[in-house]
Amino acid sequence: MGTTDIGPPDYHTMLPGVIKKNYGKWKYHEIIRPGVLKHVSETGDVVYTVRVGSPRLVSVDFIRDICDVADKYCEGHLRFTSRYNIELMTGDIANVDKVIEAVKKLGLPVGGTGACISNIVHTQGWIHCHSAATDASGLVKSVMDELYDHFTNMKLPALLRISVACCINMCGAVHCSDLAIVGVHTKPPKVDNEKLAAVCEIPTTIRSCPTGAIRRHPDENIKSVVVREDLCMYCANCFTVCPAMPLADAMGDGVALYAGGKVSNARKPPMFSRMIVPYLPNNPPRWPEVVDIIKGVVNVYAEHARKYERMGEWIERIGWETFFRLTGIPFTEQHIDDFTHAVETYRTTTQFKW
Amino acid sequence: MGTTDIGPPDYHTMLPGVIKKNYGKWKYHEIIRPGVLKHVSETGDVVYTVRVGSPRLVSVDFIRDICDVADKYCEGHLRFTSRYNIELMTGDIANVDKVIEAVKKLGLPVGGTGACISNIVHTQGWIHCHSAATDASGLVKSVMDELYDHFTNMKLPALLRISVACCINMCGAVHCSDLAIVGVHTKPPKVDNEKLAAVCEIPTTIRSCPTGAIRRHPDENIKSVVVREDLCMYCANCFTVCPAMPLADAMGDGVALYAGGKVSNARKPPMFSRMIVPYLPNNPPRWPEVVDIIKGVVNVYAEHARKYERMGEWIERIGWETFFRLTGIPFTEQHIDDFTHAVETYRTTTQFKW
Amino acid sequence: MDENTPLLDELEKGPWPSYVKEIKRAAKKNKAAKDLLGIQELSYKDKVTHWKHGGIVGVTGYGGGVIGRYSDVPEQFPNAASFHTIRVNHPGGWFYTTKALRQICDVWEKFGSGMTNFHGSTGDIILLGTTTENLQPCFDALAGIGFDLGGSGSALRTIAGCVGPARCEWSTIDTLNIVHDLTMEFQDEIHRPRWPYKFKIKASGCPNDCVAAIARADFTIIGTWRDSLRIDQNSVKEYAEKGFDIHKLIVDRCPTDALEWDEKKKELTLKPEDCVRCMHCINKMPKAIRPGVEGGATIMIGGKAPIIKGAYLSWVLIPFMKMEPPYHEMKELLRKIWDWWDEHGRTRERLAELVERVGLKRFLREMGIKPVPQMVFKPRANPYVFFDKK
Amino acid sequence: MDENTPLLDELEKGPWPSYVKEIKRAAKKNKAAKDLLGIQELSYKDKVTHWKHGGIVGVTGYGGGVIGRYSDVPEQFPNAASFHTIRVNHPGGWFYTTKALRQICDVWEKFGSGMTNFHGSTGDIILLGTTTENLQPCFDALAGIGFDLGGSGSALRTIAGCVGPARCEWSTIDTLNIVHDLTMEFQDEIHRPRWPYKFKIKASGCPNDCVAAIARADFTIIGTWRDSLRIDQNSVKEYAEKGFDIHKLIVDRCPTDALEWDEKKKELTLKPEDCVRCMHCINKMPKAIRPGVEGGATIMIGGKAPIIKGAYLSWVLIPFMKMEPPYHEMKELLRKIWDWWDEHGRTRERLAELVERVGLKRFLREMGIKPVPQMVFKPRANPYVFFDKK
Ligand code: SRM
Ligand code: SRM
Ligand code: SRM
Ligand code: SRM
Ligand code: SF4
Ligand code: SF4
Ligand code: SF4
Ligand code: SF4
Ligand code: SF4
Ligand code: SF4
Ligand code: SF4
Ligand code: SF4
Repeated sequence: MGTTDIGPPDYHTMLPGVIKKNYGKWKYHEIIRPGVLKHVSETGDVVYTVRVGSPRLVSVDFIRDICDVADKYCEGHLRFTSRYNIELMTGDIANVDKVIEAVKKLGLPVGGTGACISNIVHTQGWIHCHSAATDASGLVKSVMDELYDHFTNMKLPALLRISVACCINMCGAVHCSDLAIVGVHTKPPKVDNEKLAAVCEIPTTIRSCPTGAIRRHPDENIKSVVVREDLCMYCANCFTVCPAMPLADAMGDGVALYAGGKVSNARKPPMFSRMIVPYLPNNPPRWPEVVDIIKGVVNVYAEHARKYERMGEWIERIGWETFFRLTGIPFTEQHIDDFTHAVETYRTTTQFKW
Repeated sequence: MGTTDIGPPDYHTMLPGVIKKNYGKWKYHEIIRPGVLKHVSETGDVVYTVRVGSPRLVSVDFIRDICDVADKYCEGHLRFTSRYNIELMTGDIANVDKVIEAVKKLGLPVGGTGACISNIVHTQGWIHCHSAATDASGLVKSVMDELYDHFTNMKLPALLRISVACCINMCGAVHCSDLAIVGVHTKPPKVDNEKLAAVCEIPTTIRSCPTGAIRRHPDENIKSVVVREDLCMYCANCFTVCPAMPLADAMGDGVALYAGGKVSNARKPPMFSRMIVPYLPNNPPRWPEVVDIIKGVVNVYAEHARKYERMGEWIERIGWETFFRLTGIPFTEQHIDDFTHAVETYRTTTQFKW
Repeated sequence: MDENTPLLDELEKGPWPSYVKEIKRAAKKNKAAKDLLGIQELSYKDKVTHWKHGGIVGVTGYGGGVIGRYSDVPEQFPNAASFHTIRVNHPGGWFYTTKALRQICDVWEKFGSGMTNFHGSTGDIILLGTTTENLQPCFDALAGIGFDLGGSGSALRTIAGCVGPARCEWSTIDTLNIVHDLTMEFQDEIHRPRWPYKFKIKASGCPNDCVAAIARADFTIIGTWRDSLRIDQNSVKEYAEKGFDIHKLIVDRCPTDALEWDEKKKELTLKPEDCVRCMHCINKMPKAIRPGVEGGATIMIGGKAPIIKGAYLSWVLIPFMKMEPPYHEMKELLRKIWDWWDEHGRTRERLAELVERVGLKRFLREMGIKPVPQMVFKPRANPYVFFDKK
Repeated sequence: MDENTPLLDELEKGPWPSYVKEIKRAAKKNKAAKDLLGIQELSYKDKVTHWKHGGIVGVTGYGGGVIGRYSDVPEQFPNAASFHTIRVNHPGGWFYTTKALRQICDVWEKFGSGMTNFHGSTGDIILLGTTTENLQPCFDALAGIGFDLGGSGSALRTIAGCVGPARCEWSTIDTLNIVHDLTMEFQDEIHRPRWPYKFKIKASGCPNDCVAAIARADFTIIGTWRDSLRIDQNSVKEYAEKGFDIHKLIVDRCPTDALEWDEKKKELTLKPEDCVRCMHCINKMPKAIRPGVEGGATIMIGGKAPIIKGAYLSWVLIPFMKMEPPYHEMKELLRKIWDWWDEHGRTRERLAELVERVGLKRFLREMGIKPVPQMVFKPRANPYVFFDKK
């Protein structure tokens, strides 16, 4: 047994010189062009940051490539952002173009700043997760290919954050994103009685279901459970505690789309994303239906929102009825909440638009 | 057995001539002075309405007095408003002053229009209800005596609706009033075992409790129930279905104050009133503590709100933290919701004032 | 019997008309009223109510309309030992002839305490305090002068509406007619309780909602319009010239920025698609702005007080319904709702609570109503959808 | 084994960098990566995941940090039959030397598939895919280069914070230091799961919340200030002169009308008591407006994803807390919260769900925290109060 609990390296050892020197002394910043930030310090020092898009799911050679660039122009330092982008920093403006050239040669986009669509926060999907109802990386690639220009320029009314989660566990801040793509199951778990008897605790399994859909198997000889399908809303909580109840289904699995969430406290308080499309079937490798709707919503938003207005702020101003009208997305009974706090979403005023 | 189901008289038979003639043809109105409305018809006709305050709980002789005035100046017609005021209508401006003089002689105030405090919607109280935790009519009288001038003039930022309910059944629109006074019990029901055995159904009684506080009496020989006092929030739902469980208690009963509700859809959607004072003991005949706080809140509102801003709109704009600061009312743990949708009231943003 | 009422006497002072004076007035002629005064004084002293649960009392053929009430101090105040109230259904809009009112007064002087509420907060005339024996003769006398009982118990309650077209320029529906028509149609539902709990209907002629329907009715009818509100530019100019700050007080207060003000031309223009018909601009410039002409109602459901699951405000069910007599569509909807609620509702479960329990989606399905975004402030945030099992 | 991946090949096209290319790159050197490609292609064909629940795998002395994973097609893809991931705790702020990164790459090339996530969405370096046997040697090698595991399971998870004072002018707290200090203090809580469920801490230097802490952390630290924001009127003038519409874009967008704009003097003034520190004016005029100098943090609790009771946004617990190392007050609060949650929480019940179940009031009492109106948007509307039984 080796050393334990040493914790991560001290961040001090990782900071570039200009950052260490001006730590806590920054005065203001500018975005001098898409993907390039300039931070000016009280000391007069300046640091330029080139922000570079990454697919996140990368080989070690990818990291080495980036390290080469950083060694050449950034004194051997770099950082990653909270949305998986790579940031290459230099105190010397002359290096900025060189960095950009070098990463472009690697096939990587420069952008993700200001009123843009930055990298998509996402999750494992079919690459690694047993829970996945869709693939995350493939959706990200398909969407970003189409919205690529919005990464490299800053022409939207405000920043627009997209997230993908491959199941409703929503690893990531999907529930508060301007646009969110969420993998959903739509078939109840298929109980494997033999496996269940072997690997699951029946009381725990029964208790795991928030809607009380799971019961002991009526046949006393079968040490398993049955699911009341009409009570199941496919949350997969049972599957998490009992592997003998998989929900994955080639025909049933797909994605739902949400819109209008935000996290920042700027202007309006943080908001949850809200359902705009209850279900689209998985259509790999490029999920064209998903991509189309996302693109459509981005375009309508870009055209109608006011400057600085986030997706959710815009929708709140125009009303959801107008959102559905402008985007042409059909409103269905699935959009109407029927979970715990549903009643708080019902419109208790005569104020609405036709 | 007499005739049944004849229903109320047809309203047509009750309408004054000028109303019948201009029914549905009104064009605009003015408040020509506090308590006097002028409605102008497309036909050119005009009707003046003198609005008169009433204690609501009145003797038949009071009604006859009013009828005398109506016979003299209003062709033998009158109406009541949804807030118990009396409206005396005439097509002839010359009658307006006479009506006013006549009702003043009866000791009744003219007002209740525009940006005023109109009559208080209220309930039975100790006058007639078995549920009452306070007296409604006494509270109304005590409050209106102090706010009298706000009934007869129109100097507030907007109309201000006060309601009184003698228990949390809240007969009236108390839960959506600018200011609300609500009778509350604060002691659990006292079970009368003998009576309970005689008049109540035990299962129904147990089921009536929303918090599950009621259980079968542990002693099998006693056909009654016991209350787990820590689970009781004094809703009196049990008492409603089982008279053997009264909550009334001279020391425990009192009133709570709520603020910021509204019903109209003007500008902001309707809002619930929200707790400002969790409990004040009953102090008849004049409830000075209640009156003081109500007066204080009205004054702070009058001073700070913008023109046309209802109490709730004003509070929403300045924030509840500012409301409590300006009024000096202490904020306590009782103000924090812990009922079903409580979590929706928690502040999920860093936006607040110090 | 104690005639000394030092506590209540305090409430004869002050400028607001005194209910104590009114009881004393009735007490002069009536023993029950006199005992009421005594009981009230006792409550002021004891700080508790002296009324007990009412038993089941009423008039022949009716299941409601009377609230039974007994005092817990019958020995002390024998004349108010039983003190039931009678709920009398008011005529729509609360208009009266003095003749009708005097007749009611005469009946009540004969059969009751002489004390009344004009009105109860549901809208009935409340005749406050009589004995069990007097109930039937009182009812018969009321019928004789053309009045009938209102609702109580687990029944349809007395329906109320605002003054509407009778004396208000904004009503886009005939509230008085709606109230009267529904009241006559549903006499049986009003008089014979048979549902899980009470059910209330209220109608306001416009979104100002002067009967507080949205907060107090299981079925809420609120006038609205489908076209654009009407602006009279000449009157607008008059307001402006009189110094009324249209920009600050009207345009800036419009909840959806639907108005534009041209300070030079003194012209007010509307983007009709942005107006949510909140009434604010109309309210504050009644001579210049009026509702549109394509009138109808928004139908909402679920308003109620806090017992048991907390208070509810009504929510939008039908954004727009034409309102023409005999109101077939609305009546059918009402019957459908009642049948469904009657079948699925638990005892003491109001409509809102039932719909919340089973979900609005299911309610809409069973009513055959198409979901529209106007029903909600916003779509669901959670992913917990019950899809149809295929 | 099938090397034909027609579906995935589609994802090599298009301008956005392709993860498929990355897997192929690793696949050239590594059999496990090659089989990962095959499994992924199979999922694209079958439209279902081919991963099964992971068993309990890990490294000596630790209860977490590894996510066990097995393929359901081990015969077809034997080299990825077991394919566990290792969560490696990142250094605060996600700054690296290339040296450190290269060392990680070397370790991972030796002991794993060579595929990684930079980073996982909690903030770890995710080393994606290795065998059970390789876990311990890989961990030892990581320790050798100064790295340690992050959290998984019912433990404290890897703590993350925004870039903060390292490269942002707005941070009112030292996010990197807070993250590092807490991480070092709570190594045991991170590595040895023993709670009802996971617990997350995130720190953002200002209310822009660039790590989305408010949505994703049970314990949320957000920088704020107690004094007034700072305005440099000269810079304001410069913005105005360059044609920036301060009135429309700043003053009108302030959520509380806290700013006033004097068009003539080109002066922007603040009513400090009205500012809710939303950051908008600062964000859009970074040269002219800055946060105040009396820095500290707002402490919030309860943020989380939808499982089980729906998603929660964090809510205000302590409006203002000074943030100075060694952060005693915060650490004590954390320990108090954990003890209480550990005692009362059900399995798989996050902090927010527990507090909702028992009531915020009770939580505050048991934490000894004084209720203040900043904790709520608004007081209760319902009358259902549990008063102390006297
Ligand atoms: C680098 C990063 C922090 C980090 O530690 O990694 C960062 C850095 C900056 N953020 Fe951020 N934000 C970063 C993630 C976020 C997030 C989190 C997220 O996206 O998941 C948010 C919350 C988003 C939300 O509300 O949903 C976020 C909300 C903001 C805002 C608020 C915008 C708004 O109007 O709501 C600002 C201010 C602005 O842009 O006006 C801001 C501003 C900034 C500034 C200008 C701060 C500064 O003075 O340096 C930095 C450059 C902004 C730019 O890219 O244009 N940053 N920023 C993150 C970059 C992510 C990326 O690669 O794209
Ligand atoms: C790897 C990662 C996704 C990613 O690709 O980035 C991930 C992967 C998993 N998450 Fe997560 N979560 C990851 C960040 C998150 C986040 C984001 C965050 O931490 O900021 C969330 C939302 C925030 C939160 O915790 O609420 C998140 C909310 C969940 C949940 C729902 C928890 C809830 O209370 O709602 C589950 C379900 C569970 O715990 O059973 C879950 C469960 C899982 C499991 C362990 C699957 C399971 O049911 O056992 C996934 C393992 C996948 C795999 O095979 O590798 N994961 N998970 C993220 C961790 C990487 C890292 O350490 O850096
Ligand atoms: C007579 C009455 C209707 C009836 O059928 O009895 C009535 C009559 C009028 N109301 Fe009302 N309202 C009446 C109760 C209400 C109520 C219900 C209540 O108070 O319980 C409300 C909802 C209050 C609330 O939101 O809590 C109400 C909200 C309004 C509003 C909206 C005000 C706002 O800004 O929220 C207006 C418009 C205005 O005043 O600007 C209005 C306007 C009017 C107008 C001007 C309508 C008209 O053109 O004739 C009437 C004279 C108003 C006045 O008194 O200044 N009326 N009005 C009621 C008089 C009650 C009384 O005696 O005081
Ligand atoms: C007389 C009246 C109060 C008044 O002084 O005006 C009244 C009096 C009583 N109400 Fe009420 N309610 C009266 C209007 C209301 C209203 C207002 C309305 O109808 O617009 C409400 C709020 C709206 C609503 O229905 O939600 C109201 C909500 C309640 C409740 C709570 C119902 C709920 O679902 O939350 C109860 C409790 C119950 O039903 O057990 C209740 C129960 C009662 C009972 C029958 C007491 C009981 O528990 O059995 C009261 C009889 C008092 C008595 O001895 O005379 N009363 N009650 C009102 C009826 C007069 C009339 O017919 O015109
Ligand atoms: S979102 Fe669901 S499927 Fe995707 S990584 Fe998280 S737990 Fe797995
Ligand atoms: S998926 Fe969710 S709702 Fe369905 S049975 Fe499993 S736990 Fe219950
Ligand atoms: S509010 Fe309560 S006490 Fe008052 S009349 Fe209604 S039920 Fe009776
Ligand atoms: S008063 Fe309410 S909470 Fe208390 S025992 Fe009765 S029903 Fe239950
Ligand atoms: S609700 Fe509208 S129509 Fe009815 S009286 Fe009030 S303002 Fe007039
Ligand atoms: S009615 Fe209301 S929403 Fe419509 S224009 Fe007037 S103020 Fe605006
Ligand atoms: S949260 Fe605030 S301090 Fe941190 S990086 Fe974002 S803007 Fe800067
Ligand atoms: S920080 Fe936000 S609230 Fe404060 S003045 Fe600026 S815009 Fe207004």
